[in-house]
Amino acid sequence: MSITYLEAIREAQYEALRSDPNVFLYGQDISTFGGAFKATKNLSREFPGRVFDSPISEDAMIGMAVGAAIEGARPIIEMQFADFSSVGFNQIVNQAATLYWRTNTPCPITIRMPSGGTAGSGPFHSQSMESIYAHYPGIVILTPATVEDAYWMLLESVKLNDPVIFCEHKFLYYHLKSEGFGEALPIGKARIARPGRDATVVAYSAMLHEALKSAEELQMDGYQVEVVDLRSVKPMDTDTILASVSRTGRLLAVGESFPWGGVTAEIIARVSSEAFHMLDAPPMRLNSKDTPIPYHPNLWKTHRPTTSSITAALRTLLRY
Amino acid sequence: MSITYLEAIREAQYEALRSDPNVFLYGQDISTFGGAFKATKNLSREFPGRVFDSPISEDAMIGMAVGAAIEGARPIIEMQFADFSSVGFNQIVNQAATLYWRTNTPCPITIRMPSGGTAGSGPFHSQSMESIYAHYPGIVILTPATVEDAYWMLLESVKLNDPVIFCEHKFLYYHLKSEGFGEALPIGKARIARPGRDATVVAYSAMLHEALKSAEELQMDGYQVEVVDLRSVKPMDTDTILASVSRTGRLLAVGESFPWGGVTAEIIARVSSEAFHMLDAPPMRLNSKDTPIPYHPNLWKTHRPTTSSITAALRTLLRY
Amino acid sequence: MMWMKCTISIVPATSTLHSPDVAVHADMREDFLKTLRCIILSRILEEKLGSLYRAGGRIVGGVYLGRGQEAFSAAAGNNLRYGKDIYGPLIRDQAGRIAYGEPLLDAMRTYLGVITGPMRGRDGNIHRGRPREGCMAMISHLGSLLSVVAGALFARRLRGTLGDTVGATSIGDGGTSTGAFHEGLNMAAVEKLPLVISVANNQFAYSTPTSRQYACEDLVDRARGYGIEGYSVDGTDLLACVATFRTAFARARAGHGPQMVVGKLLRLGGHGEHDDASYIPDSARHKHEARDCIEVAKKQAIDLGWITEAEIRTWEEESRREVDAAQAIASKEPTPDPYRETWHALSTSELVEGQHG
Amino acid sequence: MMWMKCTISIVPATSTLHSPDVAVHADMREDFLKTLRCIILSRILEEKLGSLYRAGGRIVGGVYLGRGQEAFSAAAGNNLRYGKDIYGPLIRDQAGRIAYGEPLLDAMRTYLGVITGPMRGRDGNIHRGRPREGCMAMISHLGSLLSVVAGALFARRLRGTLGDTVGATSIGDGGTSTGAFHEGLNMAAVEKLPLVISVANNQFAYSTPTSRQYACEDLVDRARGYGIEGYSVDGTDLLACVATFRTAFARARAGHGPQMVVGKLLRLGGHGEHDDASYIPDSARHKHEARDCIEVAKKQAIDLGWITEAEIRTWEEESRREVDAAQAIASKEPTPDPYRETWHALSTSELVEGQHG
Ligand SMILES: Cc1ncc(C[n+]2csc(CCOP(=O)(O)OP(=O)(O)O)c2C)c(N)n1
Ligand SMILES: Cc1ncc(C[n+]2csc(CCOP(=O)(O)OP(=O)(O)O)c2C)c(N)n1
Ligand SMILES: [Mg+2]
Ligand SMILES: [Mg+2]
Repeated sequence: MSITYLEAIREAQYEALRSDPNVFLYGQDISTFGGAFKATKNLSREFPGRVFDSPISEDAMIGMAVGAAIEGARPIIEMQFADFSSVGFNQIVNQAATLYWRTNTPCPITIRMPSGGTAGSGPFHSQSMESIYAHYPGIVILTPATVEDAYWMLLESVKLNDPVIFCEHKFLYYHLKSEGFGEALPIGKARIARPGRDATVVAYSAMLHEALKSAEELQMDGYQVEVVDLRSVKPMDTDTILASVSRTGRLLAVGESFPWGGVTAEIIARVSSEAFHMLDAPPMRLNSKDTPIPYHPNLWKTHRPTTSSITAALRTLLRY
Repeated sequence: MSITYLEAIREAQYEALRSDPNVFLYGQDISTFGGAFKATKNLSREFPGRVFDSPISEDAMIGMAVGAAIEGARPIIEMQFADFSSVGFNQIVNQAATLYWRTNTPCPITIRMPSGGTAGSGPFHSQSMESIYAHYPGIVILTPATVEDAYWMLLESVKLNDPVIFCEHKFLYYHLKSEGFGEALPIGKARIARPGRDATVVAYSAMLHEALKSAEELQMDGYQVEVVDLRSVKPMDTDTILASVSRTGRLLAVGESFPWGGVTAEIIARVSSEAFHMLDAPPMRLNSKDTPIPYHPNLWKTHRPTTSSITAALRTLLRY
Repeated sequence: MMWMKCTISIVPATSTLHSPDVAVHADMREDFLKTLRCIILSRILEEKLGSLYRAGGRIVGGVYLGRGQEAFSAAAGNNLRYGKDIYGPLIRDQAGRIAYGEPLLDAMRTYLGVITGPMRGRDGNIHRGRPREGCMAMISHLGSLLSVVAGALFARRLRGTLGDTVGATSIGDGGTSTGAFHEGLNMAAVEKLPLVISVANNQFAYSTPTSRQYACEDLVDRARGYGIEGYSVDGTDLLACVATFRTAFARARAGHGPQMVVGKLLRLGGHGEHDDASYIPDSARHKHEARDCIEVAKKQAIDLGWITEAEIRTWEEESRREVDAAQAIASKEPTPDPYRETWHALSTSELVEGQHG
Repeated sequence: MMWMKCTISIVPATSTLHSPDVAVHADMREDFLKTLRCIILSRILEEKLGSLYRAGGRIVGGVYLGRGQEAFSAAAGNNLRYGKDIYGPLIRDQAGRIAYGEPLLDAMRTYLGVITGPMRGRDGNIHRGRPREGCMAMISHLGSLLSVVAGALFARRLRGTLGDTVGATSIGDGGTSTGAFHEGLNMAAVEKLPLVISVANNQFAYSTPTSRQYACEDLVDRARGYGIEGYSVDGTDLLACVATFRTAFARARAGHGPQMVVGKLLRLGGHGEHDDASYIPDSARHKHEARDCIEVAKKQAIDLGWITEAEIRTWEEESRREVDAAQAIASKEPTPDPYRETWHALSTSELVEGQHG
């Protein structure tokens, strides 16, 4: 029985609702309709009175989740698209993320954000916001790249006593399949997705798969590229990255969000500062281009990093 | 006649209103009251009908500025504190910042953001948001550190046909004085605030002054620390930074915003990638701590970088 | 000359009390027929877009149609002068756009993503606009366009170019729950701007029924709380819509501040063409609001003796030819070439950064 | 037994029509006197805070007082049970906090920034709270607390722990213009939560007069648009406030959904203690709303024969002693030590990152 990334997200919510009566779901169109992507399909039927259609009020959705969490509930909030969290931004970064530090009150909320680009989705249904949220203290940012992580990390998120931004990639929803959920890996730890000795690519979410394809391509040329799946953007598992770079001496960081600042800059800053002498070549990074995300697939394919742009960057890095 | 940083901001707005009838000011309490910090003092009297008190509606304030800009006006919007721009975030990053790219329509709006920490201001009246806005395509982020830049860069912002986030530092408002406005430097270019040959500190806004004091301190120990004033966070003047690092071989990036991602990570990523072999020591960075900004001065002083923490970091860097 | 009564309940706002019924005058004939022509064209264009979507291949991204909302949308757009007034159309305003004067090619080119269209493949479908000509290009975030339209009017008043121009924008029942909508509307009211806001209450926001969206009886009950004038109209009744918007626009132009027109109707289709709307219960499909406004309007026009069935058929044929012609042109035009794209998000090209890293 | 008429206009909401006048019953005596005691204590505490601020040295950051708003605030807080009901006080709710049962020491310790206070020097002044005991700790962003209070009530209903508990929160005239307030209130209405919202219309938002904040006649006109019950009350009249909130809380507890109580009053001071409020025109200072609610309340109580001047003086002396005692305790307590601070923004300490770079 093969399970998609999207089904894993549904199953994790099923399991969270089943195992803890304090869990509830709140989001636009998630009840009988099952959500814009069907990530909550049937859950309102299976758990009557625990899955709610929300008004189009992202600010209030997050605020209400914080209030509910204070009272001991563990809400899962679905943003219809990550892009719309921009109108719930204040409640995320200033209300949810500061609650524990200010008042010693844990804030166990999970905000599911369907993230990332797909062809034809345009500037406002394609965004990757992990770099924005990770800048703020007080939030955990998860970016699962596999069916297994989608399942286990979502379940873990709900159990965590802190706000979690769960960035699930829309491009992986239907494409990515697995035979089961495997084993849970700990949150906050990166994973060597493919071992190698010539260069390290650090990637996450959909970009992991582009990086893996790239590593595969380069293997034909005799290169062994190591691919690290970050899994969690904040905290970022610096130790695993440094260990990999210490073996390969070369680093390429790949992310889908905008190029200024963000995940890839943070990776490079950490490696350069903490493992400078392990680097045999200048570290490199690849991000989307510095414009809004284009609607037309012709443009979109060039806007984000792809297997071929990763391969090209790696060739430069390996030749250095 | 000595002029403060705050007065420079008032004067620039005066001059902008005087020289272009399309300029208007919109913000909370900025009309007869002259603004929470008095940055618009008397302007409503001097320019009747062009300085407006706004409802407490940051989202609508930015939206209305975009509409006005489309019609050829050049609004200056005052956020009462940078921190409150979090509720205007969507209009900034998705409406204003995408307008030109999407529709070929310039969006000349200037958003003034009283930024940064002062003692006793707490988590929601102390934030530095330049790292957040700079992540997005389509916006210019200015961070003046001097009275001269406060004046000229604000005037330039209003003339620019793109959205500008003007991060003015509250800590500098009254403290910083100058004898005049001097000469305008071009926007997008950094400045060598103090020449040196042993290490480069890249800083901006209030942190520039901490870095300068630090350089002064270290001079007594015989070190020549070069201090670069970034001036503009986006675009970031990589050339000037690289040229400095090529002379000194050592880099410390200092910023007041939160430590994950942001300006200092971007500086280090650029230098490591583009001038790897010029570095004689691992690049370093200093930011605030990874918690909300504390209310009590005891905590606040430790939370943000200061002359003493910069000096300590520089000693490590110089000894390397 | 025939007279007909249509039911328009114009709700009293802060200061002004409107008469609750408006009679249909002969001088509505011209507006009515012009609008009818637009909604026929709109429906035919949208049917084409829907079938192109289902056929696959040419349209990229989603298709969001205004079926059932044409009368309400066009009756508003009909009061706007292209190039003079300001329009901020939303998701289901194809008919309003046509009435306003947006060229059919703009729609077709944008759906096909060709570079000749106003969005040049950078953005798509309903997000199109030509802001400098007065047609705003919505972002997806619901509610956030209102303040932009308000700002354009504000700037005109400031610069002395307002004259008798007016602005108009739309929102759905779902969009009224956004903070952006509230802030924008309140600000427009405070500034007393000449703005007409159409609230298309089509009973659903995607799949969400109004019972999960608001708790008031009628969204027009909000007008008073903003201190603006409000109208409630049967959105399936073109005559009523034309009469109501005529009043609302006249009052906006005359300086009475924002006017909120709430139209009750039903979305006659899915949220987008990917959606079969199976969640809409049969009970809703049999209510008065489920009437097809185009059929209602045709009958009204024929009953009033303003047009014949044959004339309508001629319009339909003409519309089909117009749509086919637009499609024929647009489908031959080039899609964007990423290697010719400048990738400049700033108009000040000196400030555009190169690639770093 | 004396009867007195006070003017409470209770505005009709969607479904319920309240009688426009309420008579003062003897059974109000207890609530009235309890509230009067609270507002006297609140005023004395705030005077102390103001003088500490002006003296300089001990209080860090700003001081924001509720002078003139005590009656309105306390009449709400008096209906809340500490540790049972949920309270989301705002800027000018010192009196409400006292009536609710927040210890005086919490206020004093927070203003002095000592680590024994609920905020431990991490946040200050009016931002204090003990969320797990039901007292929310506001962030500065106006309007954003409403949905948090709503969420707490929502969770209780979901978990079956709601019982007869209720929630209450406040907003100013200025705060009503925020999108957050609109979204939160609308959501609370949709969820029909037992929530009382006090709108303290004190005529100014910092320096901004209401004419630049909203265009409706009375903010209570908004209630109908949310489908909730609304009340308009003279905020300087403690009797009226006690009577109105009593009804509102009773109806909230009885399942009638959110209740909005708009109080008309004037801020009798600056926005904060740094502000001389010179922008408030003399005309405003001479209006009915400029009455000092404490003086009004004292007179009401004496006129009703519920208390004597001597008893009031005793209360004042007791209050002064309470305040001095709190100050004496708090001012000896330690301020935060940065080297003992863990700097952990997450409760899950394994996920806290070290310093990098
Ligand atoms: C702020 C925001 N949240 C969510 C969405 C996703 N979304 C797009 S359309 C829609 C439903 C809109 O309903 P309504 O306003 O009633 O308009 P209708 O589609 O019925 O015309 C939603 C939830 C959005 N566009 N913006
Ligand atoms: C979203 C937001 N914008 C701006 C501010 C700054 N601010 C703090 S208090 C205040 C005025 C509040 O006025 P009102 O709501 O009427 O309350 P009052 O002070 O009169 O009690 C402003 C503008 C804020 N706190 N939040
Ligand atoms: Mg709808
Ligand atoms: Mg006020």
